[in-house]
Amino acid sequence: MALDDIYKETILDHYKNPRNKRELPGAVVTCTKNNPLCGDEITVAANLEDGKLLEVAFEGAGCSISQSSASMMTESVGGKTVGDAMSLAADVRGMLAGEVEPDEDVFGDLVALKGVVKYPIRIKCAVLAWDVLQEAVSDGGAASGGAAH
Amino acid sequence: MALDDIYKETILDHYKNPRNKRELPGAVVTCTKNNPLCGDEITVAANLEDGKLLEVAFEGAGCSISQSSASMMTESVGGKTVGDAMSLAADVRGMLAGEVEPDEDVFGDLVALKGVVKYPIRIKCAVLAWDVLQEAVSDGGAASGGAAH
Amino acid sequence: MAVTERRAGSIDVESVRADFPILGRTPHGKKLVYLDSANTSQKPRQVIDTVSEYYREHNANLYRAVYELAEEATAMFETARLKLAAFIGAPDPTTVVFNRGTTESINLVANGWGRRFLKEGDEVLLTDMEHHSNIVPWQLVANATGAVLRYLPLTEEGSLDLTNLESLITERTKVLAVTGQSNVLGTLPPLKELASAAHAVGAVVVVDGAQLVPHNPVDVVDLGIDFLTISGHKMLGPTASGGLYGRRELLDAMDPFLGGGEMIMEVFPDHSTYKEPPHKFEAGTMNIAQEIGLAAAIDYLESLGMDAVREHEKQLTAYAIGRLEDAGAVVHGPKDVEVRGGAVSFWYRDIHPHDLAQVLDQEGVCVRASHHCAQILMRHLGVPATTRASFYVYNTTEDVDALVDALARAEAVFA
Amino acid sequence: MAVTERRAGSIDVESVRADFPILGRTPHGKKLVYLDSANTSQKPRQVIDTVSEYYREHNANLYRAVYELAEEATAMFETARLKLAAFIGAPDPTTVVFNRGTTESINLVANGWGRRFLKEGDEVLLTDMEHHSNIVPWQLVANATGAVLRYLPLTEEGSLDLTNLESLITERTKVLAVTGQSNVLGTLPPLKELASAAHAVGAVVVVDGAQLVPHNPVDVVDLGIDFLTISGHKMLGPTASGGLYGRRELLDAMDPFLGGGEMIMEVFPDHSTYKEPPHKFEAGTMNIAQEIGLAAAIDYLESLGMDAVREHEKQLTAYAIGRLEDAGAVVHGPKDVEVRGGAVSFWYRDIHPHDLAQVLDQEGVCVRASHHCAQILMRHLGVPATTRASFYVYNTTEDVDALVDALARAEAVFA
Ligand SMILES: Cc1ncc(COP(=O)(O)O)c(C=O)c1O
Ligand SMILES: Cc1ncc(COP(=O)(O)O)c(C=O)c1O
Repeated sequence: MALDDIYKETILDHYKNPRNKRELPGAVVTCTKNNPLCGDEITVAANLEDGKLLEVAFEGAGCSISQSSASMMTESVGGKTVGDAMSLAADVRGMLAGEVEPDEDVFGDLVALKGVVKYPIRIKCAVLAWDVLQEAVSDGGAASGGAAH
Repeated sequence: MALDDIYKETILDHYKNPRNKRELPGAVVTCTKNNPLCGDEITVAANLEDGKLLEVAFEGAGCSISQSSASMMTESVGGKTVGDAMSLAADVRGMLAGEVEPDEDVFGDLVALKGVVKYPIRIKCAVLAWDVLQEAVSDGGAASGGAAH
Repeated sequence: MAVTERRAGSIDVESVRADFPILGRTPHGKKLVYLDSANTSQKPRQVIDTVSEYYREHNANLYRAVYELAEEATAMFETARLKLAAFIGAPDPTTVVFNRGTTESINLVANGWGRRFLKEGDEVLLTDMEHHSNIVPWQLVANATGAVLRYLPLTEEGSLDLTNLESLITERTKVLAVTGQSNVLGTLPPLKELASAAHAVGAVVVVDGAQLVPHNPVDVVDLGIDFLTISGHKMLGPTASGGLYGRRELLDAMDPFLGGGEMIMEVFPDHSTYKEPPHKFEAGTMNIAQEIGLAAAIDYLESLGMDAVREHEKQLTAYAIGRLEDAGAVVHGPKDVEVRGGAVSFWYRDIHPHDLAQVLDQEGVCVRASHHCAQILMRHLGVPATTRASFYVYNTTEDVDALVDALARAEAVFA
Repeated sequence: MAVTERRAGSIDVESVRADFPILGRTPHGKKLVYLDSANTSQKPRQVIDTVSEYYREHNANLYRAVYELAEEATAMFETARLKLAAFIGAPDPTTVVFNRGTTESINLVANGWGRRFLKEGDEVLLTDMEHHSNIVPWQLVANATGAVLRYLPLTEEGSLDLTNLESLITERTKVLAVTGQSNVLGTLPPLKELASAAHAVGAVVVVDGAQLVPHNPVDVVDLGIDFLTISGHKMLGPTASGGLYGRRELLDAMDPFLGGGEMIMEVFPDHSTYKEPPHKFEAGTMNIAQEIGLAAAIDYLESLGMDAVREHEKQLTAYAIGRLEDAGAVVHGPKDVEVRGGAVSFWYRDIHPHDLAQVLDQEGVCVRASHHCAQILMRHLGVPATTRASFYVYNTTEDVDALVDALARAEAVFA
């Protein structure tokens, strides 16, 4: 296991230069979750139109894995239908569980997270942003808190 | 440790032919105790006159150590003052704790119990009769039960 | 005995014996004849070495540390959970909670489930042959909740007397807590039948598996029980290993028992939130090396096959009952080895069990003379204690012969 | 570093290191630098071999069996109790109860003493730096009894803020439960002073000794405390070893906690009578091999001398704080090594502790990045987690140097 299994350039880039990290005032859906065991916290906000995620932004604090995963997520689901976003979320989870071999075309930067599979306790960090997104769209943004399990 | 460390002839003799094992109807003092951890049970009954133990008898059931100790006890304290009997009881305890070297003249058959010192879990069996005697005379026979600790 | 007879069941006992270093001991200059496995089993070198190797190579605390040793320790510990779950037929490993064994497990259920759900007048049904560890925790919780304990009686022979079962299992019955195999009589209660009778009135079924799990193939789903306790030290594992199986819905619904580090999600000054099972019930630093050792014990038992283990003990038990009765001993409990396991209690010619055991010890024969933590059963049997010989994978018919020879010696002393 | 500097205190660290087989591991091809002893300590071969030897030569269940193995096991177990009692200055060995460690011990006190004696409105005083194991059991018992938890605050620096002690320790205070040494900040609270303040209002003083006992000479009589918890796995002993010291009058007065075999005198269908302490609190088959292993750990520590252990850690801690601060790390907790032990938490250049620990792991450096089971303290510090290096008898200033070198590597990755 070499360090760049997990800290790939892509990840460090998203961590140091997060995309879409901003407030989204008046967003249609928004949700915050934290992982109390790690201290990671992520808020996802998005606008929805015709079942499509228009703008997707995040805020939060935490380790490079949780924050870069959030950054990559905002890029990859922006413009997708909720259905497509959810199916990508499922694939990302599958990749992190070592069960799905990522399709580079679909995953893009997200492929960089694949190395996390070797570090079981970091998987939750990588998944957090996706949990928040899922909860945000599933309840239409009503929820705005709660600890991820 | 050879078997006759503990099962000396004297002990087996008292076990097979217990002395003073009988009811003592109308006894002045009487007390029963059991050791629930072993299932040994002993009743001691005695008559007292002028501070002397006149007749001392026992009944009970249990292992050879508890029953022979009771038999030897009835022989050795019969005729003694309560004070002398209690001091002998203390010495027997001392011998069983490995702290008192028994004086053969005073101890008589009781010396045979010395080997029990090497078998820690049997010490309680050897002590039971003495506990009962002590309680019988100390409360004048009012107590008639209770588990030995 | 002839060598062929030594190879009871399909276990190659000689090669098993070679795995147990302690069998080389010679107490009082005699060959060690260890007949006290119902009390605690001996350990094969595979288990001893696994524990040592864990400390020498992998030792670290579990879960959230991000370094290699901790990842190894965590993986080994969680693999042990998978193994124990598979061993008892639990499809979901999150239904297996690790702890020190049966006593801790029953206290966990009595407190976590009992204090939460038992109310005044509710009944907990035990049996007259329970071990104190399956009585006292229920007494304590009954005391705290106002629930009442009742006891299923025994037949003359020492089986459960189910003739009046309907009058004892009623709408008031909330828990049936029963041993899977008696540690005194060997009796194997009809668990499936009992579980369905209890479920019919909505009661929860707790099985004391201290003796069941080490000696029989077990499948919690097939048995249809709700909780099963496991004592690792009785099944070739280290002391302080073991656990509790519980149906997931019940584990979810009940309260945690021990509070502390690692069982929480978030701690606030006045309250906390808890992790999901099994972690909800695993507070503080766990018995890491011990559960990893237990996994090695399970590997060992599975390499023999639990059917073969049971068969081996059946043969030994039948042989022992026969020889003991021929020698004039009165054997307690059922005689049919189809309905009993290999804990054989007996009474020999009015020699007190303590005296008997002491003489046997001089011959290298280790048996237990005691109330076996079953005073209620002793009162039923009308004895202060019994002498018990109990068997496991390393025992042979020669061991039984040594026992019977030693009995003769005892008779010579006490006759 | 020069060799002379490595021999901090009067401990011959090189010969100590030779006793710890795990130090030969080379994670990621690097020398193992184990800086997580506050989490769990490594074990010397003397302890590992004692456990193996127990299983190979003496294994048997305790107390009432009358054969030689059982007598040996019982004698070894009770000798371990004498050793642990002497190690913490307890004159009476019956005041030492064996169990799995601090978490089990605090649950024992919270349930056995707390549920018996706490009433609605009574107060349990904790501190803002307690480990979850010294919080959650009190929450559970507060919930059951109506007692209320209060918390002693901390100073900016991370010591207890005793300025308003009188307003917090009042007639309502029935328990003061405080750590002997913080596992995050290293802080050594003034236990004697706290104990006498608590005793002045009639409160019982419970000291979480998880970190105190492994790293400092301890004398319960001199400290004047009522209960002290001991985690064997943090003091070179096996996992699942440890215990609880309690003043005998309190152990006598409180309720038993776990019910089961071996803690009873007599069991009747509806109630039982209990043995005297410590057996009253030791239900079921105990952690026999583990406590015997702990005795070997105590022998090891005593051969070094606890004063020397403390001195060694003081020197390492001072060295580490200096080097970490020079490297730009912010060290939490008191800086004066006279009032703190060797758990050093720090924050390094805004690199998240998980990222930091992961990079350090690649260099063979094992630290812990976590809330350290002290979320209330994390909120006080205003951080989600800290990175913690902690020391023990086998650590050297070279280990500290390796840590600081690895920090530079992390900076290179994340800068
Ligand atoms: C201060 C403190 N208290 C309690 C505990 C819990 O101890 P254990 O895990 O041994 O039960 C720890 C160790 O994690 C600790 O450092
Ligand atoms: C039937 C039965 N139940 C419970 C126990 C207690 O198990 P443990 O001592 O492992 O907690 C035993 C063992 O002594 C037993 O035989």
